[in-house]
Amino acid sequence: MLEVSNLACSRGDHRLFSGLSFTLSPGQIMQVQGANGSGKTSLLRTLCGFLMPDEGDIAWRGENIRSLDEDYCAEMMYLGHLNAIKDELSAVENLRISAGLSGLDLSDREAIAALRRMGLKGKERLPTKVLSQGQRRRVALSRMLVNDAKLWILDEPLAALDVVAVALIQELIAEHLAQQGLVMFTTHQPLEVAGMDICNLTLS
Amino acid sequence: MKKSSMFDLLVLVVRRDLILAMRRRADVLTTLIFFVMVVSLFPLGVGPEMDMLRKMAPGVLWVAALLSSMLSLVRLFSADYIDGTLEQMMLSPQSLSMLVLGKMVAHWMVSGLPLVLVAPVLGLQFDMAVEALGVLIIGLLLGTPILSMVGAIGAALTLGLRGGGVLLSLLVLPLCIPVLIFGSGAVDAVTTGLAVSPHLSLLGALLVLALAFTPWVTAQALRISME
Amino acid sequence: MAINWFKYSAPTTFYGLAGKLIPYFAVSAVVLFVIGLYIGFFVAPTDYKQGEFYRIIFIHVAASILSMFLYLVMAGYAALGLIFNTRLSSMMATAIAPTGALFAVISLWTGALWGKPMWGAWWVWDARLTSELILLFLYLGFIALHASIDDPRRADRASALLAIVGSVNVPIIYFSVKWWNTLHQGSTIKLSGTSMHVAMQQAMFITLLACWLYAIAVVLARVRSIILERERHTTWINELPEVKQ
Amino acid sequence: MNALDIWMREYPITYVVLGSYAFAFIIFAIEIAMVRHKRKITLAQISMMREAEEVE
Repeated sequence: MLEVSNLACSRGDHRLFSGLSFTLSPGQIMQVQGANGSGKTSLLRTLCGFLMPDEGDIAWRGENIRSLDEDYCAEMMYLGHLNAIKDELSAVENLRISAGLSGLDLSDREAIAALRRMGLKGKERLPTKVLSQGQRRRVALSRMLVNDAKLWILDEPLAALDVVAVALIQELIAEHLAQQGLVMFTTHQPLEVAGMDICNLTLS
Repeated sequence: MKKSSMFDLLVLVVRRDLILAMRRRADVLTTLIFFVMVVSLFPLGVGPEMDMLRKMAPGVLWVAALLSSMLSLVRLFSADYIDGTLEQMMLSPQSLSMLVLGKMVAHWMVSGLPLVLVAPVLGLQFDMAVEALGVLIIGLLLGTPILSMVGAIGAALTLGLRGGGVLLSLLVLPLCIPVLIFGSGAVDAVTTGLAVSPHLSLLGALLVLALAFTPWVTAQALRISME
Repeated sequence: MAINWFKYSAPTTFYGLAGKLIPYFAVSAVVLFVIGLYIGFFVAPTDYKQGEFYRIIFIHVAASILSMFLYLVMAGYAALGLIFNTRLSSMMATAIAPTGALFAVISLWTGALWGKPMWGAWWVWDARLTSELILLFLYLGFIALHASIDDPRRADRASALLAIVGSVNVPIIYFSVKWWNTLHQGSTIKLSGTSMHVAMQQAMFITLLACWLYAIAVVLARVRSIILERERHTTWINELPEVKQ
Repeated sequence: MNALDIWMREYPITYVVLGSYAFAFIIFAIEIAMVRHKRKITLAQISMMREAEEVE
């Protein structure tokens, strides 16, 4: 479904990787590994279409993502290092807006339900600036509950999360895979999905 | 959950930016205070002769509006850029131009519209005639959205650069000169008894042009800056 | 490495070609300047209205025309670079900008010097002078934007977009300034009468040509440095005689 | 009429040549010097880089 062939990327003068090819099919999960500065985030950002690859081709359902553009965006969810939440807004408002940006009209009730499942019960209406780092990350990650994207691209989803939240994220990823979803992620913490083999892609 | 249309998205972005502006009222007020202050400084600089002030008023008000809108433009995309919201906006399945248009509209409502509302009061400081004030308001209503839209291109191009604010003004101010000329020209015309409509219709034409092209150009600029 | 070679071939060949062409352009620019100024100062007669002062126009008109054309050429190259992702065009756009800005400066300075004896003021808010000033601002904006972005690719693309927006705006600005000018009954620089002496026309044309050749020579020399800078990691640079020594 | 005006009208050719043409050619000279300097710096940088690579 997601086919990457002969991909090469560079940052300034520095070539991060070249000749990278892989395929990801429905129900598969892939972890991108590599040392700091090996281009993990750049690879994920290239897959999102932010960065233009120097060479190579990224195809989704057999078509280049550049030509698909908005159709590809509709089927993809990206969670980056940055939480993309506003300090001044409450958790509910943040979630409803980010769902709105990805083209979904979310009701208050649905948003609250998602936030409760993420363990933010009682904090739904607080401005996010009073929440802790881990709680904000949970607000950002609750987007995983309220989207219908096929491909999830997760950059360090487990950063700043406690054990309970990590278990929940693993559960969510397993659910997504069971529904024939695709996941690409990077992590520095161990992430296990019950009953699934994780493909590894190592950048050097 | 239901799918939302392009127009819903526009409304969403405008509403979001307005809510954010309401919760950060200080930012909005500083721009407005800057505008009032710059305008009030001119009589102190050139002397209190009413004849001269009346003649200068449209130009002073327009230049001050130009400068204060530059001031607020720096923040147009930078907050969203820093916290990652801009990334999510670019991944929106709707067209980025529409989102950008939403941000432009919100920016105008937050920083352009207050200027338009305060301008007549400041005009009184300069002893402007009533009909001149009317034309000034219409001109500002037509012109300040253009400033927001053209400025957005500059804001997108200078995203995340050091010295972004000064650079932004350097890029955008020359492009805004026609707006300044037609806007203050309209007020001059009414005070000297000439026809106002050519100035205003030219401003309107510029507004239509800006509406048609700047959202798309700004979207391209954002794509370039996000790489 | 076949693909790489193809990709780098344009700057490679261009680098050598430019190096060969520069002396020709430079020498012919000098020769034409000498001829043009000789005709301008010794053959062309004194103007009956403006006296000797009109002789400023030979350089003034040439500099004004060049500053405007160079902006268009720069925007054109920038657009090519943006649309087709050709690196050489972006480099050309970057190389043209300083030359264009300097011609705008010359045009403004000589315009002021002409204005003083004609109107008794160094600066008149004449439509053309004002537009020239704004054009200088546009050049400075382009240069400043390019200089403040570290990543060369983003710098090229961002300043290209700015140049295109600027070139769309130039006619609007020119029209609005002209409109503003006629409204305020300003004075406009005009040559005395429509019938310029043949020698004057010749002098003007030859200096214009000389300025063009000078501009091409300088831009080519600058683009060579830019190519060296940008391609310093490639192998062909390391094989150049000036690098090897 | 100040001194400059009087001088200007007395020696118009000098005014034209010194004021415009000398200025223009000085600008040209500065630009040529800038371009040459840039080339020198660029070549120096490249040779520095080569040396650094050779040391490695």
